[in-house]
Amino acid sequence: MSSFPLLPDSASTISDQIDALFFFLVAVSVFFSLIITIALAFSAARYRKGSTASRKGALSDYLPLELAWSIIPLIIAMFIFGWSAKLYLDMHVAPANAMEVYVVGKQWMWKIQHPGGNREINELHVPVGRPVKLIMTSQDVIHSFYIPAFRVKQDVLPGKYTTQWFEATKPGEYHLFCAEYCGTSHSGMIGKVIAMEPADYEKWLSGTSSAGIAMASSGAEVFERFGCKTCHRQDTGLRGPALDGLWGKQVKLADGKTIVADQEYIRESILNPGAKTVAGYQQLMPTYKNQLTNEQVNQLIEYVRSLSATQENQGNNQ
Amino acid sequence: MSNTVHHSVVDRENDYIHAGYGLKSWLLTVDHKRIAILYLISITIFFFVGGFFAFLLRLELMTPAGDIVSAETYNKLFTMHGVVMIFFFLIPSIPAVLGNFLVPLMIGAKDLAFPKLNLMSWYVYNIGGIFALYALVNGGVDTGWTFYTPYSSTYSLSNVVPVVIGAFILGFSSILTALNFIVTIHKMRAPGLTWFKLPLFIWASYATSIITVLATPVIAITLCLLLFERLMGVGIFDPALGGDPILFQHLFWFYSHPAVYIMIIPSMGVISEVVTCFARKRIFGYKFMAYAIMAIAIFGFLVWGHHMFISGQSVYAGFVFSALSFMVAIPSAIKVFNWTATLYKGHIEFRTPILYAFGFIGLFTIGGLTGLFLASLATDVHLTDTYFVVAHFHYIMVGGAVMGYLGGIHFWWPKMTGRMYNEAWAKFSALILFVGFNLTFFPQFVLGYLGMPRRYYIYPDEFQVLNVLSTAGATILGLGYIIPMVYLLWSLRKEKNVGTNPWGATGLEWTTQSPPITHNFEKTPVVTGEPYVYQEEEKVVE
Amino acid sequence: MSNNSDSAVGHAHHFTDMDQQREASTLGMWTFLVTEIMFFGGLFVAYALYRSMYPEAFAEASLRLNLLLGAINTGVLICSSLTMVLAVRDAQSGKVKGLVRYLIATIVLGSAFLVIKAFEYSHKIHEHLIPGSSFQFAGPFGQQAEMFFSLYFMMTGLHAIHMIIGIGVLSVLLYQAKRGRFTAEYYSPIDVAGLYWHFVDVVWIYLFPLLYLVSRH
Amino acid sequence: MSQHVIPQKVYYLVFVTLILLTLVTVDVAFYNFGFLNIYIAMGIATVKATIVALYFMHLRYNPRLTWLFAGAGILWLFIMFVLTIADYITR
Ligand code: HEA
Ligand code: HEA
Ligand code: HEC
Ligand code: CUA
Ligand SMILES: [Cu+2]
Repeated sequence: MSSFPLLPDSASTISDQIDALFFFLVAVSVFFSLIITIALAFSAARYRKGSTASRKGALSDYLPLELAWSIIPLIIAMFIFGWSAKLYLDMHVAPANAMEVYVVGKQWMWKIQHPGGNREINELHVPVGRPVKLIMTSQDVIHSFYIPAFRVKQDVLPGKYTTQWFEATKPGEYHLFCAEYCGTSHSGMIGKVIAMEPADYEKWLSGTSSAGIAMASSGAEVFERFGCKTCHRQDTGLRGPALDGLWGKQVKLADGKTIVADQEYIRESILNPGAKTVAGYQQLMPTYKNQLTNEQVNQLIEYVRSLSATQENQGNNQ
Repeated sequence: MSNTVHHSVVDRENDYIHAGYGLKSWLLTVDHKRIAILYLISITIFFFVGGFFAFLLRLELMTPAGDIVSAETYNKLFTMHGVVMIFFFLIPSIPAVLGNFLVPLMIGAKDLAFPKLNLMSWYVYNIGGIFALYALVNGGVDTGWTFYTPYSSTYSLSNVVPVVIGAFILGFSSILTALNFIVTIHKMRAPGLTWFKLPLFIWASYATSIITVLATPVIAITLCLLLFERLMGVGIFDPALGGDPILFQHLFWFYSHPAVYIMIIPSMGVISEVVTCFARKRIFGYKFMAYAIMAIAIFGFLVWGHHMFISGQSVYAGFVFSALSFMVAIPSAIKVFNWTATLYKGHIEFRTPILYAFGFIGLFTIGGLTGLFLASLATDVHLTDTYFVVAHFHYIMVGGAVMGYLGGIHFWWPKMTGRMYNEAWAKFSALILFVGFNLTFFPQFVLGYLGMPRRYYIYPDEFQVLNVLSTAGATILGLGYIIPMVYLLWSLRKEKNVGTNPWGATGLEWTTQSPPITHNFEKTPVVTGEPYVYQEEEKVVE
Repeated sequence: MSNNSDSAVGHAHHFTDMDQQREASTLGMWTFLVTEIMFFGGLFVAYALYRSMYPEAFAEASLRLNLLLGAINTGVLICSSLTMVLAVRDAQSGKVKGLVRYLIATIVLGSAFLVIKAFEYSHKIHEHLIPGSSFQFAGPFGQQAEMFFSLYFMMTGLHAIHMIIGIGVLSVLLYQAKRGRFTAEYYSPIDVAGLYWHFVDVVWIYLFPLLYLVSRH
Repeated sequence: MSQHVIPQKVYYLVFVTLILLTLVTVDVAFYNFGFLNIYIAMGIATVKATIVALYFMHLRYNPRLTWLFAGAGILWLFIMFVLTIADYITR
């Protein structure tokens, strides 16, 4: 019972904006609650049975009044809606320069991997002043990655990626909670977010034991080990499409649709190759669903992406 | 029918309670009033079961560490608390007890359209209850009342199946009652009783029934799919098997959001009756009130996605659901303002029921306004799945719906039993409830804003002070619920001491004796006037 | 219009006359059918979603259904709807004999539907197309095809349960009809059972193309 | 409510239409109209369902209230459908 705060930390670029809306809502609520309370108290006192106050002009119907108290709240409500929708959209679209961090939730821990390869469990180190985008998936049930001080929260789903982003503004240690009920130790699925000055963050990156192998290189290893190269590399004969330059491109599918090659698509291609077939190819690729862990899939994705980073203008992939 | 006893020599009274003796005459009754009493008993039992779980929850949350129960037990406690309170208590509460008792009386009918179906619904309710209780003694269930997949379908090791079957069966009981009300209100109104002469409680019951009929089947099929997946191991909702967990959430909330209006609209009906009676004044804006009820019922179906703003639902769907959620607040606003306006320039008499009505209006307003924080997309991201949500819905469901239910029980108790309870005690307990309630749940708003997630068994130290306050409040609140049990039951020992119309209220139910005879009315009433014609001064009909 | 409230059967005590009673039961049944629409509706939503997610798999899996049997069953069901409506018609005009005959025909046709359905199910068991651990589906879409069959069994199974209930209800009515319970004044139970029966037919009218005809081209 | 006894002929006509439409829907399924396939199939099914409701279920001879109830069922199904699917296609 050391401290007794009434306001949460506010430590991200969005948190103050959310608080502004929150306090606006508090003001609206206090305003309406007070009106109602005062009106009730007034009537209760003045018009109690037997009091001599005049009841002349008591109404049981008055259209202008009805309309007034339908329309005024509606206007206020729509104003709040507009404001909150704008903020919500901002919270959804991560800036292009965001640093990406992979998160895998499982009963009952958070596994985190930075692109540089650093892994952590139940801790997330981030630099302040730089947008960070979390690319999240779950190994089992639905979890939710919640950092109250940043006012961000997003469900983490099995079989699919969800993302969220934030930019920390104040160095410090903040709570990390799992906010979606996920079983016995749901309340133990907690951790810390440590926001650091960029320099400290760099130091931390190089200082941790797990540092070293970038995700992309681990991915290359996985690519090798699971035999992906037998179909996806020039020198072994291309039974599948070449993956160089794939990242971010429009892929033409057999059913005529096109789709952008992003995390979600590549993940699906690996785990559920039957779902979408690339135009001009046979559905040959086996599923790796029960062979690869989520972390390995994430590494493969970073690897595939790295293939495009080096060969920026390799043309499109058929 | 067999109520020919009333002119026998024995000192028997001619009301529905004395229409037959012995357990069998109750268990096989098709009289809507007796079925209401049967429901009252079942529901009260479940309320105390659910309240007992709540009490244990609060006890555990007094300290940040887990000390009284284990984590598994805690999870089972809040799940069973939510399931029992929502499905077995609040949803049937007013419709099945007060609605059953009052709908035929208020419209001047002899019974509901399908009396046997009505009895059946009580049995179905209890069969559902038995499944739930079986799950309980067999070790409980730990999925949360929302049964989110894939946790409930694949991962949970607890008694999901019996509880889901119980909830499924229970759904039919709600549907049967609702169907009965709809047909009764359409087809069996007394001559002259046109739609806009109906008491607002009837409008509320009608709207509630419409929601029930349209929404409940969806939860039924959703639970079927869940069972199918869990028992057969096939993928409907589990992504590991090709399913989509968000579909479950859509189907679940398609029912469960309208269901929150199933819980609150009947209370709104009760409050409308109570407010106008004790203000001795016609309800303000009768037609607006009736339309508002229907609007809530209909638009309530369009907002379910506001429970899924962070679930991975599309941003655009979020926009639509958020905007519609704000719109559905408007008819609620109309109701709050109109009750307030009804009291203005009335002759307010401070009897017990109106104290509950005051409590309802205030607490529902706070609960509803905090609903706006959640309907607003950006703030919901922070507040969802925290204690802010817990506080929001307890304000509406306990502060609103349960207060309304208790207000209704106090209002119609003399009609149902022919006895008046001790009003000094009744007023005292209303006060206790109000104080205890706010102490329990107001701190939870702050906790939620600070970021304490719900369904947490252990929590960081800095949240303790507020949790202790909440637990203290819950103790007072629990006490506040026990007092009415005592004085209401006590009142039954007294002589019949009320006349036909102890409150001087309008409405057909107050024109027949208390307690009413089996056929409700000696002679089918004919209605000519408007509802709620309260004279300037009260006219007590004895 | 009948308003002979003292007819052989008479209206129940809480209604004012036969008309009120009949209108109440018809409205009650329609209300019930609304709940049925929403009940099956949940399944249809799931079906629509997964079909749009996995179009190829659904096309492939649908080919494993026996179109001929499905089509025959559709015909059988439509015939049973015809005999049902004729039963109601004879009830309206107080022709007890015709009523009995048509009720029997409806029950027989309904049972024929179930027998054919049972054949189809047993074929699926042989072909390991029952979802669950024994499910086998050659080809690239195993898991998604399993989804199709899950929905297939849920939808047709639920429909079959409705048929069984319907046959049960009709059998009781048949028994009562034989004992002369129904007259030109009092036949709402037949009328109402007819509504239910036709509704079950309507559900099948949608199930048939959705399940059997996904992609025959 | 009118307890109108409808001529048998009407029922037989409806029956024949239903059978014919069943044959049509099967036949049509063997041609490929691309994305229209499902709309055609559902369109025919809806025509069939409508005539069953109108004639076999006597909806045509029922009061407006019954229409309202039947309509509400379909409208609500539509709401559930559209708002749910809308989420998926706008992801
Ligand atoms: C009886 C029950 C009940 C009722 C009536 C309501 C009513 C409302 N609810 Fe609530 N709600 C629940 C029970 C209820 N709720 C439950 C149980 C949950 C949690 C479920 C779970 O996850 O376990 C929940 C969760 C919940 C959420 C999801 C939170 C989350 O999990 O992230 C949202 C989001 O929009 C919400 C919004 C609303 C709104 C806008 C109303 C509106 O109808 C309120 C309208 C009323 C008013 C607005 C007050 C009166 C108006 C005025 C005094 C005028 C001023 C008005 C304006 C300026 C507009 N509720
Ligand atoms: C109608 C609905 C309803 C009602 C009436 C209540 C009533 C109460 N609820 Fe309820 N609550 C829910 C519906 C309801 N709740 C739902 C749906 C959830 C979500 C579940 C989930 O997350 O899945 C929830 C969750 C919930 C939580 C959050 C748990 C968590 O997320 O970890 C808490 C915590 O304080 C709580 C507390 C209370 C309290 C103190 C009461 C009090 O009002 C109860 C007071 C009553 C009594 C105390 C009973 C009377 C006294 C006795 C029987 C004597 C007891 C005996 C002894 C004291 C020895 N509830
Ligand atoms: C047996 C051959 C084979 C193996 C082994 C194989 N693939 Fe493939 N892969 C294919 C074929 C063929 C396609 C194109 C058809 C399709 O989309 O399914 C493909 C498509 C892909 C695509 C989509 C490419 C695009 O252009 O859109 C990705 C990404 C991919 N594979 C990654 C992998 C990875 C990672 C592995 C190893 C873990 C792997 N593949 C192993 C044959 C193979
Ligand atoms: Cu993970 Cu809760
Ligand atoms: Cu809601």
